[in-house]
Amino acid sequence: MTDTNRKAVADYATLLGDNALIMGHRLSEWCYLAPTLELDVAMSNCALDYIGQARELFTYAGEITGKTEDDIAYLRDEMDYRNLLLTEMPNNDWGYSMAKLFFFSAFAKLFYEKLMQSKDETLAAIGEKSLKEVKYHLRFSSEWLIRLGDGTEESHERAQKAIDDVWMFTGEMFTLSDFERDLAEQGIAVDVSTLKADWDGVVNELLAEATLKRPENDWMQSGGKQGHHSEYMGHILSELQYMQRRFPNCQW
Amino acid sequence: MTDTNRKAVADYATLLGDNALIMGHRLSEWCYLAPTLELDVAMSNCALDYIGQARELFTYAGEITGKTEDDIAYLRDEMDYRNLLLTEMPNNDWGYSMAKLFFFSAFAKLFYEKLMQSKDETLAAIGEKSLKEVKYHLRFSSEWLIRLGDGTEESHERAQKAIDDVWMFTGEMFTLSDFERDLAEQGIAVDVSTLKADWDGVVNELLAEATLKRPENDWMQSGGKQGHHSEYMGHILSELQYMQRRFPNCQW
Amino acid sequence: AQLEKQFQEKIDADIKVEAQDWMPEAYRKTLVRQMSQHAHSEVIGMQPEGNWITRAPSLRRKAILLAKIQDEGGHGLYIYCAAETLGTSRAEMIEQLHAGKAKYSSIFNYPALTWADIGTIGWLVDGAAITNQVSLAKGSYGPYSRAMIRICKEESFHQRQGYELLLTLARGTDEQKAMVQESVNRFWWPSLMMFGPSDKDSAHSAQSMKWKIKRKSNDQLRQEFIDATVPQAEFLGITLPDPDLKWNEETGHYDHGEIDWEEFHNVIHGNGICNKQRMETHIKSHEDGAWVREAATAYAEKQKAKKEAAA
Amino acid sequence: AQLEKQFQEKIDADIKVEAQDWMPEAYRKTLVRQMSQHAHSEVIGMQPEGNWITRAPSLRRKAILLAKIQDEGGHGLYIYCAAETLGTSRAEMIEQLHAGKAKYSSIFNYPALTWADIGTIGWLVDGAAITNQVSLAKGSYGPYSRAMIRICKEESFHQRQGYELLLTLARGTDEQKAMVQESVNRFWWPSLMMFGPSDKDSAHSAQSMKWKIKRKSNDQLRQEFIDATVPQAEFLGITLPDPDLKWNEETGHYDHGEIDWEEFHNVIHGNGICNKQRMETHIKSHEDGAWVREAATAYAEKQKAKKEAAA
Repeated sequence: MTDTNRKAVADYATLLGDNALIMGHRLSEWCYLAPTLELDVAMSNCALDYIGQARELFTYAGEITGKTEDDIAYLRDEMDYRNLLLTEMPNNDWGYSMAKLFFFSAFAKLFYEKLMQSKDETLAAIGEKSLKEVKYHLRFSSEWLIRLGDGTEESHERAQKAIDDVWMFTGEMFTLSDFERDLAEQGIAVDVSTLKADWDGVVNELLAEATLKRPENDWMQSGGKQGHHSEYMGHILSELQYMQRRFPNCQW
Repeated sequence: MTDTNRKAVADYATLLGDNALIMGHRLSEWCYLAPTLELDVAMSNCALDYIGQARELFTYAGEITGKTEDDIAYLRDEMDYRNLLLTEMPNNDWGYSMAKLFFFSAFAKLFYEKLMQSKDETLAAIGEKSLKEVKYHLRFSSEWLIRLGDGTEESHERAQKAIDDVWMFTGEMFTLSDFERDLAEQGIAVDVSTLKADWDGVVNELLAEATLKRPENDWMQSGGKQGHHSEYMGHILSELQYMQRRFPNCQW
Repeated sequence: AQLEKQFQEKIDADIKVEAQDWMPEAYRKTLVRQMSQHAHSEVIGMQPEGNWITRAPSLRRKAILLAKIQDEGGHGLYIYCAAETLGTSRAEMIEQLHAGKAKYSSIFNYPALTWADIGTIGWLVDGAAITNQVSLAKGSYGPYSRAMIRICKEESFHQRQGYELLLTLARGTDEQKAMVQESVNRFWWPSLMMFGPSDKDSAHSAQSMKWKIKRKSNDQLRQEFIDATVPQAEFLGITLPDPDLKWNEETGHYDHGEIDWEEFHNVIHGNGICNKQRMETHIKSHEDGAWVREAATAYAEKQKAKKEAAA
Repeated sequence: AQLEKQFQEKIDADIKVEAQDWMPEAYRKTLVRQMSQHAHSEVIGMQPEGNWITRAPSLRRKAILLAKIQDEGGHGLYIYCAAETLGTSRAEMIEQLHAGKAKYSSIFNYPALTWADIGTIGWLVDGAAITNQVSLAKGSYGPYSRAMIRICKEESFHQRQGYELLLTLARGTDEQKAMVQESVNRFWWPSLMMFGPSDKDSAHSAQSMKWKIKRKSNDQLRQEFIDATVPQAEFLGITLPDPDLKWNEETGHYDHGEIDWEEFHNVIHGNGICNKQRMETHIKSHEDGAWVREAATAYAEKQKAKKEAAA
């Protein structure tokens, strides 16, 4: 593989790792604040899965670029993080968090199924391992959206509002940067645009079962993949990076 | 003046500046979130007063120690900040913020009246200028506590809860570190323990007018003046210091 | 019709309309819409800048930023008051904002992502606002026109401060310089959109011009802004993100590239990245403050009753 | 009286009491109090450590910390379940906690202020907890005893992780070393207080010992903890903040200084710096989650009704 290509693979692993890192960050904020103790535990579980995925992906990227997983996780500037806007949205209420997790994990399941077939063996292995995890997230969040949608009047309203509010951040999942397209053509990256139809199917089915309406506004936000984030991202990073910025070059 | 003494004066100015800095930080968080637009403006005003006081105090400390106001404000570790625990408490609701501001500014008024008489001319001048500001804060927060205490049933309850919750952080205002005592004996620092009786008078009078009860639990927290803060402090600092930690040695 | 004729004559003679004067309903309505939109913009505009108060990199800049946001709140108050002279209360205007019936300037639906954005917002966003407001200060409605005169002074001050912030960064480290360029890249086109649609697509403009509510067309104002800003950008040492931007000897103006009106309409119609965030923040703080406003009213009424009982 | 005698004989013969067995009301009450307090402690103990999740300095440490907090939640669940076998529901226990009728370990009213605290909590706080729990694992009530056996294993793992975190810091920069010492200075005495009042001031202990709910006295357990911990502190290269702490050849134990029982009682009685914060956080998240729990119940009932209708 050429050096340029290796660099592109590192960028790709970093991009995927950023999604996992920020998903994990937000999920971890629930760890003692969820509606029941069982859900505290479940949310920590999901958070741990994503943090684990981030570690593997950053480690792989670092092997190519000569960095550590923590260099990559902690020592970049906001615009160098390429996570989807969806991942950085705040937790708000349980409904919002479940909507986020559902939309993302429905995507992630389809994504990792394809990544398993990557010509890059490391990415394929990470895909295989991660698939099991996101399948659980998908089931967990699906069940919750059904409970909320088909629970009480209040929960139905909140779930619908959550779906409506999160919706505009889902389109970005199916967009490709140029370097991703190149890698996809080589069978290394996943062409995420091809996952949209299947994702729509999963979403439509779940929303129907949950007695929730698919939002009509199809205008989609983007920017995260180009490093243009929401105002939430800077606050995430000021906490995430604080120790590494204050105490550079230490062992922890 | 001896060098040791100069150093103590710098420490003293820093300690006073820390209170102003963190008061200003919390007040500034209201700047577009207050109950009316008039109050947004008023809170920014109070915040600006405290940030101004912090700047003067840090500048003075920095003249002695060879640092800039920003070195002092931004580049210390949590335990080197000596602000009162009271100042770092979150805003919670309007009642809580008014209780904080009332207790603090009732103290600050008495304090600056004495600081004006300091043998240290710079401190005396800062005291004189700041006195005008905190008198306004005292009037503003007093009027609000009266309105809330003697307003609706809900506002009365909330105001009483605020008073009760903030109360345990008020005792620390009247405690002296050893170096403060030394400076007080030289007529430089204020012996804050002598302010307690007058402060009690102001508080009792206001609470009576506001139809609020003085809390009975007289157990008081301390720690801030020794650098032992609450868990809120670290989060304040991770935002406050972020830019300076990320981009050291820059002009802004 | 007689009244309307007299009204137009007064306008034509550049005599200011005052609150107690007769005016056509459409004139009143246009003004209320415009003034409430303007007041809402000042208020919502506090949010993106407010996002940086706790992270300002120096105490001096923190104080400047906070004072600026405070001024914006003051402007909002001032314009709400002026709008109330036309018979619509602030509470009604806020209600319309929350119901999505009243607008605010779309520019505030863009996020403030870096510290340089604080400078860019001062320089470009306030700069565009001033260009507009200088023109509004010559408008026919007295209270609004007078509000604008006062506000313009403060805004010019803010704009200079924003430019000065950017200059400091531009003379700083490479990272700081890059921060400026990146920020301007994001804010340039949205700033141009602040003047509204191109004249050929602009509804209501003719009537507003006739009533001297508007004194210059959108495109005229936009051109003024561009002509004033390009040299400032050059002095900063940055590139404006428009390859078609160049001096036209013939017209004596800068030509510019085509504006992406699809983006403009999308952001106006709620599809900006921050629309929901801005509105929910405003609604939440308004709702959270309800008990405080109620307490103040209840207390004032008690005091009034006491006074009356004593009298 | 006959039943009580048989019960005591069973206890004396080291036969475990099971949920369905007869037991004296006071035994049941003591156990419910102790177990619910233990469960609450696991749950409230998630907060101080949770304060550092978003700021953990490496991904590895973040994962370890999160997994640890997750385990604590799991322990809470496990002990609530064991306590429910005695006829008190988790909802009731939580209600008592919120009403201030049930306690949790006072140690969690101390703040976690530095990253080193995460290590110290693992090493000292979990260490003290384990010393206690090893003894509780030999207790007479079967479900609690079995829960303790399982929990002890995980806690030992946490303690080792905490110690390893501190070791890493102790081998790091001067700043990191100082962080460890400062943290231990704050946590040493509160850790000793975790074993409860001195034997001479400890109410109920005699009966609990007789029932084998408690197997060792507070002072015995405290001494075990100190004896085990001092060498670990030496290995870390830190000083424990007790000038009277020294090896006593005669007794074969470490002597230690006087504990500040006034502080202990103050913190227990609500005067710790974090008491209100911890309780309000728990109450708020519980209240915020009410609609979710209601939705789950409503959905489950609907499903049940559907099934029954179909049957």
